[in-house]
Amino acid sequence: MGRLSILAEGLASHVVTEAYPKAPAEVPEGFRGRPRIDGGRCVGCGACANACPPNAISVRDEGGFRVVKLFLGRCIFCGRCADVCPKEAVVITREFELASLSREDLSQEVRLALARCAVCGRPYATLREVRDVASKLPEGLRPLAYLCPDCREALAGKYVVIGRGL
Amino acid sequence: MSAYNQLPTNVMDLVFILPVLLCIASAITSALLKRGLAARALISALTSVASATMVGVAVARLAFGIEIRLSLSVRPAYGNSPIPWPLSSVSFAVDGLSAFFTLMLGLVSLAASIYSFSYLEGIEKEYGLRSFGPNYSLFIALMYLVLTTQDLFWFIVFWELMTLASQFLVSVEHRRGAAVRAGLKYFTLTKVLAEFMIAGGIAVMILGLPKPVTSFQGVALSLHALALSRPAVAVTAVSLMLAGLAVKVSLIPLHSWLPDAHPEAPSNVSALLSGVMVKIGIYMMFRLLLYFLRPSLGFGAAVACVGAATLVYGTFMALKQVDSKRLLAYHSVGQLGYVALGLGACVTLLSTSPPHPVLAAVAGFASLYHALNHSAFKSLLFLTAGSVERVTGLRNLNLLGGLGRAMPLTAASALIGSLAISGVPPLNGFVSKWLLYASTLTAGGFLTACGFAALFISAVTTASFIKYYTTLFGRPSRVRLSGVREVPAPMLAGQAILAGACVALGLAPTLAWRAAAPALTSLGLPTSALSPAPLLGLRVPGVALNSPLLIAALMLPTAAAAAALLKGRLAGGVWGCGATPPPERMAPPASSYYEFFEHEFPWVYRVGEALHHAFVEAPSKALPKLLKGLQNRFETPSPMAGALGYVLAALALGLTIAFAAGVIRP
Amino acid sequence: MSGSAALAVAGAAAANAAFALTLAPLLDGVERKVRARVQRRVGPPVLQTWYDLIKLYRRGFFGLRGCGPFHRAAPALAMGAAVTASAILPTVTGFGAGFAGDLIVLIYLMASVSTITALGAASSGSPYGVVGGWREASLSMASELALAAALAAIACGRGSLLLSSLFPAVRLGAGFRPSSVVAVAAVALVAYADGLRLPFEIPEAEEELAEGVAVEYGGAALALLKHATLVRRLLLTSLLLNLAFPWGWASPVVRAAAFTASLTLESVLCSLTESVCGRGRPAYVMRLLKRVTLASGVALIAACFGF
Amino acid sequence: MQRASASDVVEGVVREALPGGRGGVVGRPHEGAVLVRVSRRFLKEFVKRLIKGFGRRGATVRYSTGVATDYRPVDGSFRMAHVLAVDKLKTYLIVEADAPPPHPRIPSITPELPAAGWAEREAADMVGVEFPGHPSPGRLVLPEGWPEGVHPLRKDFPYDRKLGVAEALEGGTYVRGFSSPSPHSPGVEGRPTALIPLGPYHPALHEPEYFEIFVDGERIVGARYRGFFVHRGMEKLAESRMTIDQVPFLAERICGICGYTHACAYCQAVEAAARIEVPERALYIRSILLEIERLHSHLLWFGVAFHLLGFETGFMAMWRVREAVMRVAEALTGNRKTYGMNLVGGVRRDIDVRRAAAVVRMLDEVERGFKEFCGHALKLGEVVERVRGVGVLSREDAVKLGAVGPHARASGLAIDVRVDHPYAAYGFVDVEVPVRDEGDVLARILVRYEEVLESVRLVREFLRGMPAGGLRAEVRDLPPLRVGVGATEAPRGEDVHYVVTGRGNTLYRWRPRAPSYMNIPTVPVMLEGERLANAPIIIASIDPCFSCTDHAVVIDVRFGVRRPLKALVGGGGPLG
Repeated sequence: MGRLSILAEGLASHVVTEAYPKAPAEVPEGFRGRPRIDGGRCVGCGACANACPPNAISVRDEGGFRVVKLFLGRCIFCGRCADVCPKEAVVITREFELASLSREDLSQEVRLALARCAVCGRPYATLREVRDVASKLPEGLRPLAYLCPDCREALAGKYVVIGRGL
Repeated sequence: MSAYNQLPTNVMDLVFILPVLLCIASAITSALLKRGLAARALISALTSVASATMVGVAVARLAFGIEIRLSLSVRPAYGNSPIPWPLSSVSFAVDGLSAFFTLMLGLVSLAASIYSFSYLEGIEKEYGLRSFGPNYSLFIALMYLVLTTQDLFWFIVFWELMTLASQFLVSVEHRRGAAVRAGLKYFTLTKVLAEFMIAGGIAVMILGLPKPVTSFQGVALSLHALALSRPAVAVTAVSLMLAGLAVKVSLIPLHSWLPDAHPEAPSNVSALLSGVMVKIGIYMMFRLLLYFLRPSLGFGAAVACVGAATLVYGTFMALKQVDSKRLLAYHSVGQLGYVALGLGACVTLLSTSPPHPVLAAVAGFASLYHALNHSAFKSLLFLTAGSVERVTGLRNLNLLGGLGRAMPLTAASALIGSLAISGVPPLNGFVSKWLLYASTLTAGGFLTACGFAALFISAVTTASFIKYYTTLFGRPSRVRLSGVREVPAPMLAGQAILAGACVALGLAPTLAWRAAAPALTSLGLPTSALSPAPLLGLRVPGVALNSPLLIAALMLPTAAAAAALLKGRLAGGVWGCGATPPPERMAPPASSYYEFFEHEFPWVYRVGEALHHAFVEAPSKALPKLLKGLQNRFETPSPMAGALGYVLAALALGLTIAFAAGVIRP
Repeated sequence: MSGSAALAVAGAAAANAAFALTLAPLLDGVERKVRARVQRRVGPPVLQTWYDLIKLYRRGFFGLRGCGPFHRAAPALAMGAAVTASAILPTVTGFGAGFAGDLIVLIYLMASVSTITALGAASSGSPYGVVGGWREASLSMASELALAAALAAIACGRGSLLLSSLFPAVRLGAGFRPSSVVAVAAVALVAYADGLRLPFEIPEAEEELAEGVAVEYGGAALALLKHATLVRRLLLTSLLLNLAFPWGWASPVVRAAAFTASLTLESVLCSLTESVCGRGRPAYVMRLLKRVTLASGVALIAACFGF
Repeated sequence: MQRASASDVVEGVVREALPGGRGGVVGRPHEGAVLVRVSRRFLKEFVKRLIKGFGRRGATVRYSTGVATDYRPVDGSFRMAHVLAVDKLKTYLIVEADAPPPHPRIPSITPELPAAGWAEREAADMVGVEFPGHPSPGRLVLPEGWPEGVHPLRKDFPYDRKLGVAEALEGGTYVRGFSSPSPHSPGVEGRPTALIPLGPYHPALHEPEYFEIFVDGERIVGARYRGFFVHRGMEKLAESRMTIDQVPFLAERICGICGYTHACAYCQAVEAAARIEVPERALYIRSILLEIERLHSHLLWFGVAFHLLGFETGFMAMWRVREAVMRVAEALTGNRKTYGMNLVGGVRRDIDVRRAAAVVRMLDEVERGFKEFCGHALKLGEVVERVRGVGVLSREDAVKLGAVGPHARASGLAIDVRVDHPYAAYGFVDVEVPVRDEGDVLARILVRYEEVLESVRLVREFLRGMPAGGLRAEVRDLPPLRVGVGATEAPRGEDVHYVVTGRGNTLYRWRPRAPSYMNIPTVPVMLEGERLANAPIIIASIDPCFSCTDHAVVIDVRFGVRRPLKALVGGGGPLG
């Protein structure tokens, strides 16, 4: 008889209700929770902003600074930002209890000083990114890194002899 | 009038005559005035006073034991009387039974007459009061006479005249084919079957004793003698009379006229028809089965079973109706089933061996009490239905609705009526049903089965009136109704009287008991059957107990206390699931209501349909074949119509009386 | 009767009413716990139903504008009827206001709870309310059929309708009638069905009719309806207990305890049954009721012939 | 290569169906698809001949989806693409017809293929192509009161344009329901009907949908459906400001339950359009996740079904079993729903040995729990009673209305994308497709019952057969204006995504068509003549996914698309 066995099984087996929120809830490793930007590693390249499907990450320059802003209100926790970040500055944590009364708690900002062009003095990229690029360039070409793209082109057009340096 | 007449001597006799005189006055004046406010006022006033007087007469008997006897006869000093006996003398007496039914009549006709004042406007405008006024007044007067005469012959005469008057009242709106057809059907059916009663009556009057007798006492003796000498004849005669009465009481299978006639009549008339006239049959059945005849198991069982069958059938048919007055009419059939069941049970319980006089008395009282209650709440319901029709011009419950706000007082009285007929304690319908159960359920045998049927059917009644009330006054109407407002004061007054009666009879059953006790004693039933319980309650010693007032005392304060919690705001309109369909489309039509139950219990209705076809459809189909030409005449709106009706009826009636008078020779 | 006696009885009646009013929601809480356990959940606290009711009672009236005054009054009237019935029927104390009425009165009072509810619901123009209303009425018609037969059988056997002489209906020894056993069994089933338990819970079918009869009620009105329904359910059970077993054997205290215990036990059993039932399709429900009616009908016939 | 030859047959039929062998261009956009462009004058005739032609070869033509596209910026015309599925020949046949502005008119093919009704009405709403000869024209998607002549999916309609309520209401009043009068009159004489609104907000519907039910008592004499209340404007969004690698995350949010299948269908469409070869391991992983999704979706549905039957214990039991699936999904994808796994060209995460083991454990648990409980539950009198012979959909109606998925299979239609148009790794295994002929709710329950067990088996098989290899193919710039059709067998049936690639790895046109889009039109047919009490379970029996169906709807009249966020959150409730 179906009913009796349902009854019996129900009463025989243990209760499955969880204690959460009284007790913390388990999430597996690899769980995609709140993304955090490591201000120490971020170079403000904006790759994450480009990849972010819901435009949760925005990048804008203001007053000599580049501001990378992550707003969790829009975040869909897909983790694309972490995928595309060249510096592994974005980490996907396992936090999921994000409910909050203040909007501020839902956003993170990273401010990075901008480098100014050695020639025209225009801010064109973050200092950290410039240094990073410079460190990768061969000795001879390094100064180029400190120029804004336009000046670089102009200069390059005049002087650069490939492989020789200035 | 000849000088030899023995004139009424004391004042009570005058009081007794007064209603008749008033009614005649109203008849004449209305016939003369034809139309106009004065005419209406006169009819209403005179009939009201007449009714009030009837109540007085009844109360005088029931409360103070003043029994009016009055006999008029033409007795010349020398030679033969110009008028042959039995036409030459008539005697009246208000004994217990008569008084009880007279009370009923007075109550209802009082309400109906007051109600008429405003209600008649419509009829007056369209048809004038020439036909309505006289018939209405005489109808009341004749019912009064039928109830109070102590002479079977005259009973028959008045009975026939009453039928005649009522028939014209049914088809008073002679421009409506339905009304005329209904009246015609009613007249033919009752007339044809009345002949049975007359035949039976005559047999009883002439065959029992060497000399024919017409007075009730004489008839009792004669019938007794007949039962001893020629039992077969006696049984046949009584059966014939029962059949003739059953058609008025509209017990199945003889009910087919009622669901047509009552809706078509003007509502104040419907109230009288349903409230009083049908019960006059019950009155005569009481006399016949308990007074003329020694209680016999056969007749008792027959009446009880027919009653049970009637209440089941009538109520189930009512459950399906979508015409407000037709629904009420079918409920009249059902409720009269209750009354008949009570009577039958009473007779049965007296004739079993050993007899149970106590239970019998309870059953008899239940029957009388329910008859009284029914005339209160059913007349009330008919009046409210009339008010609705008056305001909206509609009787179709599929379309009507939402009148609760515009007509709060009518709604309230309709609610009281509905709850009363559904037997919701502590209203009157409940108490009489309770008595019926008390006497039947505990009796054993087939009576218990009948009682079970009654108990079940009262749930069906409730369902039916949930539909009736909510479709009229609850859910929004399905058509646009314009100019809906509360009806004028006289109509409200009429309704209020009956609503008050419903409450009073419910809360104080001892009143009803007082009223019915003389009737029961006059029928030789023990009044020790019931003893008063605390607070006007009733107790059947060792069997049942009920004190409505106490229940009310428990119920209403609690409800009031609970209602105190219900202070607060009203949300908007009906929740349309977030969509916004028009409310009148969302309101379910009456036809939808018990489609569910119908779908689950189809057999109930298949049986019902079969019965309905056999006893309602078939006759009303056969009828036109019988009276084709006549009917065409009737349906053509012409002054001829009325006249023809009168001629026909007078003819039939004259024949009857002549025949009767001819047969009954000294 | 003398004043003191009257006072005593009045006290008893009051006690019974209070008992029914307080215990009914508690029992519902217990049932929710039981069902939750069968579903392997913790479930709400036992007092949850009471918490809900109190919250709602505080809210005052939420209801429709413009569908007659009766719609608004109905919950209160229903509650009135329920309380009155609970005063008449002996529950926690042996004697209720039995002097106010007999079995028929009791049945009618209980029936009028659902009648009034249906009237009020159908007065609101809400299609769900009306459908719920006519389902309520149809269901009570169907169960009335069974109940009427069973009670008729019992009453016929006892030759009385007085609670005092009907309780208990089943008497061993001389007064024993087999029909009464069947009848009481039928009453048990009707009590289950008329208590609107699954699979019979069709008037308020939440997933179909959005609470049906209660759809247009909110706040205190809703609370009153729910509370009255719970009281009615408790009364049906108590009626069954009174019919089935003798209770006069013990001291008032023991009796009260025993009665409460068996009420609780009964509702635990009911909720266990409910927890493994779905809501029947109306046809199915009606068929079950027809079977019950058949049983009680047999009992009735037997009783008519004196068995 | 059996598949290629099948498409050859299709091409053959198409060529001989072309009027006078001319008037059309035939091509192969990608494997398993044939494209033909005919002049709109010939369209009706052509479709007629197609049906005949395939009929001669014993194949039926099933209308899959219809896409109207505003090609004015490209070649100055509008284009309607009817995607017909020839399941027997494992091919999608895309029939295109052009219509010039300013008043694009294309003859309706609904008389030939009734299932095309909604697609054409939607095209009329969103792109403004008219379909003369449509039997039941009228708004499908846009709300009543939306101004005439404003067609949101036209390229000249900016995606972030806010259409204020005031402006929207110019065209009339905004009613949540029908503006047209109801077909069933109040019925003064005879047996009149009452209107019972089921939805938009009803406990039985866990999403805003509106069924107008006309009852006589409790007998349903007729029903009407009005949906598309869940306005999210996804197509516009994707075509306007997203790249192909972002869209999967939008696509999977079309539905809160079967999101992953949408992501897959989308990726398949793009991969097909761009001829991207996806590594085999990725295909296996996709298949595994698809089946896991089917598991949790069906279990959820069983729960809901029991809930609607008033059988709460069953509801709880099913969802308890489902919980195990959700846990595994979380372990596999990092998210309780199977979200965030797909990119064009492959998948983002591997299923390593440990996770595989977890999956196997889950499978055992689910199989046992599910079998055991349903074994008992489907014995319960009142439960079975309520679904047997209820809400019958005849095979004919199923074909006519183009029903798909378990719904169709319960009416005797043996169609299943996994078999008819193999995708992901389904080509490498053989799939058992349960079919029943009763066509009632019980049949739908039993079909899904079988499918749950089949999914368990399939996942086991995939785990066994999963080859080593890469997870994602390299994706370079896609060629523009390539057409691709991607289809998956979602838990509710065929899910079709139609894609036209744009410049710079964007989309020129993207139209997802959820399975419920084809199944919902069958509901009114099933409701007619039923008892009111059965309405909820009948509606639920197709497992309707309303948010899937409505996803495409344009800017919400009530709110307007203020935040892209609005477009991304949301998704299905328990019923979808």
